[in-house]
Amino acid sequence: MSESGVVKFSLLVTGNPASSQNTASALQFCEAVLAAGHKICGVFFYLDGVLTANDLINPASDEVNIPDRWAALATQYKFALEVCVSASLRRGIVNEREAAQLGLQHYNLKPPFLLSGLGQLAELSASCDRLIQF
Amino acid sequence: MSESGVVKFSLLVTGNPASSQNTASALQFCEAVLAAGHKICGVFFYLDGVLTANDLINPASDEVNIPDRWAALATQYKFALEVCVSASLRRGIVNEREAAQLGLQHYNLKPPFLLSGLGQLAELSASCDRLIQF
Amino acid sequence: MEKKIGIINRQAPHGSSTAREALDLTLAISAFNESLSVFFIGDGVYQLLAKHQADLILQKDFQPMLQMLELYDVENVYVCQQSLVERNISVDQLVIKTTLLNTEEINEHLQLQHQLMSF
Amino acid sequence: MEKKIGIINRQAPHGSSTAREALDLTLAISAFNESLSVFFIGDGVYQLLAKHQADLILQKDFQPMLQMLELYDVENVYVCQQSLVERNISVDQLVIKTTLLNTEEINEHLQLQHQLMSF
Amino acid sequence: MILHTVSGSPFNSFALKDCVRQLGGKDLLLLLNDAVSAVSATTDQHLQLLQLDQSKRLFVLDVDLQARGLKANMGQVVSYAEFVALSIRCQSQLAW
Amino acid sequence: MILHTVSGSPFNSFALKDCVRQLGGKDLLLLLNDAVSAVSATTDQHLQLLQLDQSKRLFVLDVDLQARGLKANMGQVVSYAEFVALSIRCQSQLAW
Repeated sequence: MSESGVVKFSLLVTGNPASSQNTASALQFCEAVLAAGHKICGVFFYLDGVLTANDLINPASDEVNIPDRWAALATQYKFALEVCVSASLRRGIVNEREAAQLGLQHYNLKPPFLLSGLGQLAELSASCDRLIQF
Repeated sequence: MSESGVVKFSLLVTGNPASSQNTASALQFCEAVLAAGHKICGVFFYLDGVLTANDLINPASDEVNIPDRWAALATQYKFALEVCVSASLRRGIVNEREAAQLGLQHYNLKPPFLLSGLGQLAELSASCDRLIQF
Repeated sequence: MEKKIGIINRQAPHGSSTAREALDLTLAISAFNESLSVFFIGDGVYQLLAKHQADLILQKDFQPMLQMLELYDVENVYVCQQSLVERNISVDQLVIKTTLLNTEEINEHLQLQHQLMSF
Repeated sequence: MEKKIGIINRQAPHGSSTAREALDLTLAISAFNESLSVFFIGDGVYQLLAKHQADLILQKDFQPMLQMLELYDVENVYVCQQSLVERNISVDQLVIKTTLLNTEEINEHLQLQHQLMSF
Repeated sequence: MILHTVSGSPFNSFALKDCVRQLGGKDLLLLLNDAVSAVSATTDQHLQLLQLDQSKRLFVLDVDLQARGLKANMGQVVSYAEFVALSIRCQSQLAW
Repeated sequence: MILHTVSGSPFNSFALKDCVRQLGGKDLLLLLNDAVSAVSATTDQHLQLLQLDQSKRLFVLDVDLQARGLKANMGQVVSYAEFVALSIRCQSQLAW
């Protein structure tokens, strides 16, 4: 940890945002990290966590839009939302480039989420002081 | 049940096809129903089961494509794959019409899956001899 | 004759969306079928415990919608007594009027249903 | 100094994709980190039980990929002895060479890790 | 008569425990998916499962055992075709 | 020192049981999401939780209790801010 007392966190998120509280918990933890003056290196979405990056999610108006909240927080605090590409393809989350390669007409990756390899998780793990999993 | 001995089944499927065996089990049950000469009235997808209708799903080549298998079976045996619309919107599954209404550029409902209301489940429940849930 | 349908709620609220979406389903089906019975067993009884504040954890507070069961004429609402006791919950902490049944009585009611849906 | 990472596998294979995707992750991370320890505890030990035929249930048979752990120089593979006993599994039924540890020894190894990932 | 189906592992979820507690005197129990391990190991529900087996009311899905390399120490091992037949024999099904 | 986090209901999943069995002598336990019910009822892990509480190693997330209308009979009720502090105090975290 740095001498300034600022702790660098990376998060690993594995829950389905529509059917599990897990992803919302990770978001609330992230907000608390930032409110305490610490730093988020990045968030890696794996397993059903990658479903958070689906841009076509439209919850009812009286429900919290968890992907929107992630996108806003990451933009404000300038950290990356990394989404495992192989877990994503399996679950129907593709960006424009993947769609073109697969011959798909449509794509649905929500900005600023990024499709990444698992090497990116290794990097987030290496660069942080604390890795927290939800 | 009919005098011919043919039994009419409706299925309720609630599992995520990418992360749970549930949807595959339902498919194998369906195949066994049809192999035995019985009838499928229709399959209703609810909760994470609606994710089966995501047309952008691209499993690796050595994995079974469960949505493709459902689509083929339903086409061959002429039964409906009904997908609950409110569960779908929450999970980012939309058809062309919903996309237009929501101002979305992209849509991802896989044919021949259909977005339906829960009334359709009530109808499938009323018209079958056996409702089986996975 | 209309089929008797039993809907069984077994999951705690908020940790997963199952409880909330099962209630949506129950209310929707009630418009088509007047022979519904709704059961709360196991962790499902937590759905009925008063004073939820689900907005604190970014989840939808669907507890007020439980009142709709009565409005929609869903009268057969059964709660497992043993599940309440195990969870240290008393009947007066529940948000809706229900019928308390023991495990055996619940089984008898389940046997009467033509179809069951479980969440 | 490279961080020591512990990956804990707790889930039975095939009923959920967790086991398979955790193995993908382990193999991928091993290319970047040479201080991995992999633990199989609870239902996770079922992943190592020989003779899977996952194709019968339309799932991917990832068991052959377990051999890659050795190939990728992941040498610290630990299995919970108590979990094996509870599940009526003997060591010679496992598909890869592992180190058997009791609960306390597993805890000691977990304490040595700088980071843990649990699946 | 109800066909109860349990799919979660008995070492990971309370589905089997809750199901066995709620099972009626004539109901059938079918184990599938991860739940099939309940007949290859000794679970907390071992005695109840033995009793069910003795009254020929315990069933286990064959492919789910084979997929996991497991052997059944009790219960009747059935195929999907027999699962369909069981679901016709019972009035309703309850998925745990 | 490990911060163990459990999120599944103690009446629905074996996460709490498995975690408590694996917990080291100085490790901390934080209950969140559906797992918070473990401190409002008497679970199979009641005695171990009491011991953890006595050594000030049992924590429960406040908003998860409030969201469910539950009250804690043991454990220190903490906020997300305190959860962050706990995760800094411990070397690593293990999610069950």
